Amino acid sequence: MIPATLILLTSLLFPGIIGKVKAMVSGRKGPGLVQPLFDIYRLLRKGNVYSTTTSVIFQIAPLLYFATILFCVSFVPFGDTAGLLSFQGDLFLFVYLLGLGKFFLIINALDAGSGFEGMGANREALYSMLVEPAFVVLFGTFAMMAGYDSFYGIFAHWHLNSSTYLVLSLLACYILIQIAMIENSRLPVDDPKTHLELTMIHEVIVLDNSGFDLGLIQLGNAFKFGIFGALIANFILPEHQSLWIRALIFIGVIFVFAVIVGLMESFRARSKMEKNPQFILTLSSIAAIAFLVALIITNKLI
Amino acid sequence: MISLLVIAFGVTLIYLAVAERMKTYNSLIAVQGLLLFFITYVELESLDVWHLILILMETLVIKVIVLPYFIHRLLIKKGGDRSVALVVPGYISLTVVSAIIFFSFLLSYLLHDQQIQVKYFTGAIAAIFTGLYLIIVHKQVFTHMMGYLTIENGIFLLSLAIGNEMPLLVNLAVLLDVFSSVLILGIFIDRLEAFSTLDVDQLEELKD
Amino acid sequence: MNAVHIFEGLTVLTLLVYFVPVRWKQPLCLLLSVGLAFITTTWAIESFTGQEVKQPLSMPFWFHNSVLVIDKLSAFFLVIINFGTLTSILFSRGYMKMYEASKRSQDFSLHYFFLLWLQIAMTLVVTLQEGLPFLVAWEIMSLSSFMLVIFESEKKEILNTGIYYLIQMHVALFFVLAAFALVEAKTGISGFDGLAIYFKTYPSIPMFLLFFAGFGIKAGFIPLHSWLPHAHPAAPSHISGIMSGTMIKMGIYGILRVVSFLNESLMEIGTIVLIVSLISSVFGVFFAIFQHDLKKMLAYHSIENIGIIGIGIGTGLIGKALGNPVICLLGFSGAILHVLNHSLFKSLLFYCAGSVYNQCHTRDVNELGGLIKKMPTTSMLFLLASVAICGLPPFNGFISEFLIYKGFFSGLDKNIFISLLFLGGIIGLTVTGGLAVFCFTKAFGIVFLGAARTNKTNHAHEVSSSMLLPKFLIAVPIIAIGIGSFSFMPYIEGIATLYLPAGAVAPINMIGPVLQPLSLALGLFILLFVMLLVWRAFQQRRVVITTGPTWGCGYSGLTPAHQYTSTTFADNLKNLSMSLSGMKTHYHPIEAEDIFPSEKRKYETHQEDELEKILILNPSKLLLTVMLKFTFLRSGKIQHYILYGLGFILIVALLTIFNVL
Amino acid sequence: MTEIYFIISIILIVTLFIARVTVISHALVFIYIGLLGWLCVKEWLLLDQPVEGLLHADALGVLFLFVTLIITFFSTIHYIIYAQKRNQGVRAIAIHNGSFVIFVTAISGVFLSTHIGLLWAFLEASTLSGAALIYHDRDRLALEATWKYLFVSSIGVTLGFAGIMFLSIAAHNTPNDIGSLIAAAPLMNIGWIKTSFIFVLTGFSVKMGVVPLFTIDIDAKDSSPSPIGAMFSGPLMSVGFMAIYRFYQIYSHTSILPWMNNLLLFTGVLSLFLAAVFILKTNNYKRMLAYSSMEHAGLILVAFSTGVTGYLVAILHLTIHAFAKAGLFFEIGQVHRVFSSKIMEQCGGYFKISPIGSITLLAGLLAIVAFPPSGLFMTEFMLFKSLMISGEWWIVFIVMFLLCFFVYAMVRNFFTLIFIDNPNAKIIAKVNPLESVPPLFLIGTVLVVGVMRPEFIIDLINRAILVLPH
Repeated sequence: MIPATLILLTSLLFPGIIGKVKAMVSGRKGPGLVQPLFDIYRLLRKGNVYSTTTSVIFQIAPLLYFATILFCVSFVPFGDTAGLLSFQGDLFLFVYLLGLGKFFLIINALDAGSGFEGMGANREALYSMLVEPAFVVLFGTFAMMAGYDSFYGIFAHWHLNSSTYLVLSLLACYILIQIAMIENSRLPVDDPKTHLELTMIHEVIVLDNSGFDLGLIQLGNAFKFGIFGALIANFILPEHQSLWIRALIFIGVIFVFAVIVGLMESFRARSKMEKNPQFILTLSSIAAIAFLVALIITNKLI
Repeated sequence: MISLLVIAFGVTLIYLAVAERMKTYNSLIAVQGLLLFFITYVELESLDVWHLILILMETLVIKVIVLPYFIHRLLIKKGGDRSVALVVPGYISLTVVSAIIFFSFLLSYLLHDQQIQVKYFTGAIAAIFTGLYLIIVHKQVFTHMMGYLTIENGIFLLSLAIGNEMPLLVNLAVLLDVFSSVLILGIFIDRLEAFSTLDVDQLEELKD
Repeated sequence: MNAVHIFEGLTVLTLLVYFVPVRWKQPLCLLLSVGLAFITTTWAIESFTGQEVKQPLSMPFWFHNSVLVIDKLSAFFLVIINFGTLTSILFSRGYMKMYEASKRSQDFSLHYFFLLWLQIAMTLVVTLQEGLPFLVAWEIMSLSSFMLVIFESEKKEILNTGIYYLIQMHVALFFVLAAFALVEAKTGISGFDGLAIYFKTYPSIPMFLLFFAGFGIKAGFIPLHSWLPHAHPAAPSHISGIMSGTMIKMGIYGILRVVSFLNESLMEIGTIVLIVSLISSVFGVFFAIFQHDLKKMLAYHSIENIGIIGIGIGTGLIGKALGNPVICLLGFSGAILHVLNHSLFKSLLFYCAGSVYNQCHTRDVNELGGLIKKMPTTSMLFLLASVAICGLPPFNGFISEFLIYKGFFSGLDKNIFISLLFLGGIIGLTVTGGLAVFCFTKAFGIVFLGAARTNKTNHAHEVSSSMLLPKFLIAVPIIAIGIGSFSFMPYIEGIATLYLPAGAVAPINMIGPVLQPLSLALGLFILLFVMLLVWRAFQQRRVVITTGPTWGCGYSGLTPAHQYTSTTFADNLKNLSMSLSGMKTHYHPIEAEDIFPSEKRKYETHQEDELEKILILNPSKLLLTVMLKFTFLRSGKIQHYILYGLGFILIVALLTIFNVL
Repeated sequence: MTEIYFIISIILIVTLFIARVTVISHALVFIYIGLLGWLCVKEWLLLDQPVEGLLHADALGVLFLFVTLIITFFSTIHYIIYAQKRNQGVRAIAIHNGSFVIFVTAISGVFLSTHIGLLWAFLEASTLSGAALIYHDRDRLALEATWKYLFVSSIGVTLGFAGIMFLSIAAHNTPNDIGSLIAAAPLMNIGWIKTSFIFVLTGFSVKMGVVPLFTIDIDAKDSSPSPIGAMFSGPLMSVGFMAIYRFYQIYSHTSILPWMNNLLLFTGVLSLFLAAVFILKTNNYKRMLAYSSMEHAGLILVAFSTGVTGYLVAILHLTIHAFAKAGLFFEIGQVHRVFSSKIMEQCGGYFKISPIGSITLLAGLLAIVAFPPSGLFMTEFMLFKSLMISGEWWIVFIVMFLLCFFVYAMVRNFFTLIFIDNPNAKIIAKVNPLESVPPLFLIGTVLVVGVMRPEFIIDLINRAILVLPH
C-alpha cells in the first residue's frame, strides 16, 4: 500500500516541479508547484466536446489509458517491501499493460480523423515499438542476475555493495530516465513547450480530447513519470532501513529525478524527427551492453 | 567369289552416297538385291526346297523386281525423277560413307567372333549406318525410302552373317512385314499429293 | 456399429451435398460437420481424460486397415479443427449469399463438399500414424483447400493463385514423402513409429530438416511462406479463416509430432527452429504493416504467429536439450496454447474482414474508414481480436506470449550461448509485439475509425446475425482463456509433458499456479476499469456534452482526404527500414501534352515480397527459360528424329566403353 | 488352341474390309472383342501349363492382354460415337475397323509370342496397322503424322531387329525362343548382348514412347482420333515395354544387369526431363496428354531400373496409367468435339457446358498427376521408396523436381479449360452426359485402386517377375 500511495502522491507534484525548474532556469517566476494539479482538477470537472467523426472508442480510450497506468503503479515495489500486487512475471504484464494503454491512445487519435492526430499516432506507434526492447532487455538483465522475473524479486535481490552493481545501476538509471522521457514524449524526442501542432507526438495525439478525458490523460502521464521515478528510486533504496528513512529517500529521488528532467528540458533542444529512432535504438544497445556487463559479473562470459 | 560380291556391295554403298538421280538410287537398290541373291545362293550349302523358295522370293522377286518396279512407277507418277537435292556436298558424303565402311571393317576385325563371318558382318554394319546416314542428310521422301531399304539389306546381310536360321514361319512373317512396310510407305508417298513437292521440309507442321 | 462406422458413413454421406437444392446445401454441410465434430470430439475428450484412443478403420487401405490413434496432441488439434470448421461453416451461410446470383448450384456443391473434406482430411492427418495413409490425408487436405481457394475460379488471377498454392503444397508433399520413404526404406516400418526407430539409429538433423521443410511450407515459416499472402486473399473469407486458423496448424502438428520423437542433437535443431521462427515472426509482421489489402495483411500476420509458435517450440527443444523441464514445459505449452489462440483470433479477424468485404466489396483499406458507426458489432469484435493478436492483456494472446517470455527468462542464466540466444529471442518477441501494435492500430484505425475515405462504405451496414453468431462464438473463448487461463493450463501442460526430457521428474501442474496471480491481476484490472467507467459515467451525467467538427488547428477545410492512410501511416517505418520493406512506387507515365509535368502526377505504391522474388519467382523464371531452350529438339524434321536415334546409340556406346554407365 | 484365335481374327479382318455396312462392321468388332476376351481367359487359365509352340502368354502377357481387352472395348465404344458425330463414310469406318482389329491382333500377338523373331514380326505389324489408324482423319496433319510414324517406327523396329540379330550372334546356335535363350544367357558374350540391348532399347523406344525416338509417338497420339490415342498410350506402350522387357528378362541372368539398370535409369530420367520441357511448351491438350504418357513411361523405366523392388512398381504403374490415360483421352476427345479444337487458346468454360464431363476431367487430372487417392500415387510412393532403398536418393529429388512441372502444366491448363471462360471458344457441338460415363468409370477404377489394393494384378505381376533374378 505504501509504495503505491507514495508514487501517486509524488507524481502529482511531478509536473509542477518540472515546470518550476524550467521556469527558474529560464529566469522566470513560473507557476506554482500545484498549478498543473489545478489544471487537471479543472479539466476533470469540465464538460467534453466531441468531434462528430469520433466514436465510442474516443470516449473509452483515455479511460483505458489511465487505467493501465494506474494499475501498473501497483506492481512497483518499495525496496524489499513488495508492491501492492506482485507476482512472478508481473514484469511482462507491466510492459504489456503499458502497451495496451498506448494501443488505445493511438486508435483514440485515429478516431478523430484529422491529419495531425494521424501523424502523432503513427509516430507514437513507431517510438513505443522502438523503446520497448530497451526496457525489456534492461529488466531481462536484472532478472538474469536476480533469478526472478518480478519487480519485487529483482529489487529485493539488488545489492549496491559491489562496484559492478553500481555501474549497472547507473546504466539502468540513465536508460530509465531516457525511457521515461520518450514514454512521455518529452525532450529530446518531442517538445511539449512548443505550439500544439508542432509538438508532433504526444500533445497532438490528444488534440481533440477535452475535459474529463484530457484530464485523465494528463494525470496518467504524471503517474507514468512517477512510476519510472519509483523504479529508479528502487535501485538506490538501501535495504533493511526503517520505513520512514526509505520513504524520505524515495521522495528525494523522485524530486531529483524531476529536477533532472526539468534541467534536461531546459538545456536540450528537440532533435530532428529523423534522428529520433536512432536515439531510441541507442538505448536498446546500451541495455544490451548492460546485459553483457551482467554476463561478465555472473561470469558466464569467461 | 563371295568377297568380290561383298566388295561390290560396298561399292554400291559408296555409289549411293554420291548418286544424284533418283533412278540411280532405285537401280542401285535393285543391284544390291541381286548381289544379296548371289551371296545367299553361294552361301547355302544345305539346299532344302522351302528355304530356296523363300530366299528366291525374298531376294530375287521382291528386292530385285517388285519393289524397284513399284518405286519406279511411283517415281514416274510423282515426277520424282529429278536430281536429288544434296544437302551436304557429294564429296563429304563420300568421305563419311567410306569412313563408315572403314569403321565397320575395324569393328568386325576387333570383334572377330568365330561365330560371325567377318565380311558379311562388315557389309551389314556398313549398310545399316550408311542407310541411317542417307536418311539424315537427304530431305526427300524417296531418298529416305532408299535409306530404309539399304538398312533392310544390311539387316538381311547381317542375318546371313550370323548363320543360324529362324524357323520358317518366323522368316515368312519377317519377310511379309518388310514387303508390306515398303508397299505401305509407297502408298503413303502416293498420298502425299497434299504437298507440292516431296521434300520433307514440307512435313514440319507437327511441332511445339 | 461403433463410432468409427458412423464416422465413415458420414464421410460417404458428404456426397449428398451434390443432390440437395442450393439453399439446403449449407445446413446439410453444417449437419454433417457437426456429426463428424461430435464423434471426433468425444474421442478427444476420452483421450484427454484417460488413455489414448485407438480406432481401427473398417475400410481397408491398400496394405491393411489403418488405425486412428488419438493421443493428447491429436485430441488437442481435433478440438481446434472441429471448432474452426464449425464457425467457418456457420459464417459461410451469410457470406455465400453474395455469390448466389453469380454462381451455379454445382459451384456451391463443390465448395461445401470440399469444405467437409477439408475437415475430414485434417481429422485424418492428426490421427493417422502410418506413412502412406498420412500422406494421402495430407494431400487430400491440400487438394480440398485448393478447390476451396479457387471458388471464384472464373477469375484468372484467382485460379493462378490457386495453382501457385497447389504447386507449393505439392513440393511440401514431396519433402514429407521423401522423408517417409527414407524412414520406411531404412527401418522397414512405415510412418511415425518407424521415425521413432530411425531417430534412435540414424543422424537426426537431415531427417528433421526434410520434415521441417515439408511441414514448414504448409505452416508458412519464412522463407517458405510465399504461398500464404497470395492464397488467403484469393479465398472466400470463411475459407481464409479456416485455412489460416486451422489448416496451416497442420504443419505445426507435423513438426510437433516429429519433434516428439527426437532425442539426439536437440540443441542444434532447437536453435535452427528458434532462429527461423524469430525471422518469421519479425519479418511476417514487418511485411504485414505495408499491405493495403486487409486480408493480405492478416495473412502476413499468420506468418508472424506461426513464428511465435515456432519460437515456443524452439525454446522448449532447447530446454529439453538442457535437461531443464521448466523451460521445456514453458516453451512447449506456450507454443501449443498459441496454436489454439491464433486459431481463435485469426479466424475471428478473417470473419470480420469478410464482413467488411461483404458490405463494401473492397479489401483495400485505403478505400474504407469510419465503419465503426455503420457496423459497430463487427468493429468491436475486430478490436477485440486485434488486441488479442497483439498479445495484449487481458486476452488470450498475452497468455501464450507470457509463457514463452517466462521460458526465455528462466533460461537466461544457463550459459553464454543460451543467454545470448534467448536475449535475441526476447528482443525479437518484443519487437514483434511492438510492430503488431503498430500494424493493428493502423488496420483498425484506418478501416473502422475516422471518416469514410471513399463512397464504397456508403451502403455498408451491420451484417446479418448468421454472420455475427460465429464471431461471438469465437470471442467467448478468447476472453475466457485470457482471464481464466490457469484453469485451462492443466490440459495444455498435459500435452507439453510429451516433450519432457527423458528421466526428468515432471512437475505436475506447474504452470497453472504460475498463472493464477496473473488471472487475479487481470481480473482486478478489469474491475478497476469498470469502476473508472462508472466514475466517468457519473461525471458525464453532471456536465454538458457538446459536439463539433474535428479541430483542424485553425484550418477549416478538413476533408476525409486529409486523414492518414495505410500507406502514410507506414511511411515512417518505411523510411526507417529503407529498401527492406520492398515498397515500390509506380508513377503513371508522363502524357504527351503535359510538357511541364505537374506535381499532381499520379502514382501508386504497393509492396513486393523481396524474399518471394529472390527465392521463388526469379529462380523459377530462370528455370523456365533454361528448360524452354530445349524445345528446339522438336524441330519437326524427320531427319533430326532419326539423328536422335543414331546419336543415342553412339552416346550410350561411348558411355559404355568408358564405363560411365 | 491359340492359332484358332488368329485364324478367326484373320477371317474377321477380311470380312471387315469387305463389309460395307456400318452396323455389321461395328458388330464384327464386338465379336472380335468377345474373341479376345475368350483368349484372355483361356491364357489366364493355362498360365501354369508348360510352354509349347510359339504362342503362349506368361503372367505378364495375360495382364497386358486384359488391359488391352478393356481399353479396346471402351475405345471401340468411343470410336462408334466418334464416327457417328463426324458422320464418317462407311468406307472409312470399314478401313478403320479392319486395321483396328489387325492392330489389336498384332498387339495381342506380341503379348503371346514366345519367340523373339515372331515378337518382332507382330511389332512391325502393329506399326503398319497403326499407320492406317492414325491416318483416319485424312487431313494434312494426319498425313504428316502418319508418314513420320510409319517411317521412323519402321527404322526403329529395324534397328530392333538388328538387336535381335546381335542377340542371336551372342546366343550361338540356340533357337531364339525365350525359354532356351534365358537358359543360354549366362554363356553369352557380354559385348554382343550389350550392343544388342542398346539397339533394342533404341529401336523399341519408338513403341514405348521414350527417348530417343519418342517424337513421332507424340505426333501420332495428337493427330489420331482420341480412341486411338488411348490405344497408343495404353496397350501400345505395354507392347513397347514388353518388347524391351523380354530382352531384359534374358539378359538379367548375365553380368550386365547393373549396366542395363543404369541405362534404363538414364533413359527414364532423360525422357522425364524432355517430357517436362515440352509439356511446358505445348498449347495442345492432346499433345499434353501424350507428353504426360511419355513422363509416365520415363517413370516406369526409372522404377524398373531400381531392380527387385522396382519391377512390381513399374508394371503396376504401367497398368494403372493405361486406364487413367485412356479415360482422359476419351474425355478430351469430347472436348475436341465441343470446341472442334484442341488448342488451348480456343477452348474454355467447359464446366458450364458439361459439368459431369468436367468432373471426369478433374478426376482424371487427379489420377494422372498422381494426387491421392490415385493408384499412381501409391506406385509413385513405392517408386520413391525403392529408389531410397537402392540408395539413389538424388534421383528421388531429380524425379520429384521434374514431376512438379507436370503438375503445374497439367493443372494450369486443365483448370483453364474447365473454369475460365474464353471469348475465342466457339461451342460447335453439345455433348451427351452419358458419353462421359465410360471414361468416368475407367478413371474411377484408378481412384479405387488407389484405395484398395488390386490383388489380382499384383498377383499376376508377382508371378511374372519370378523369372527375374532376386
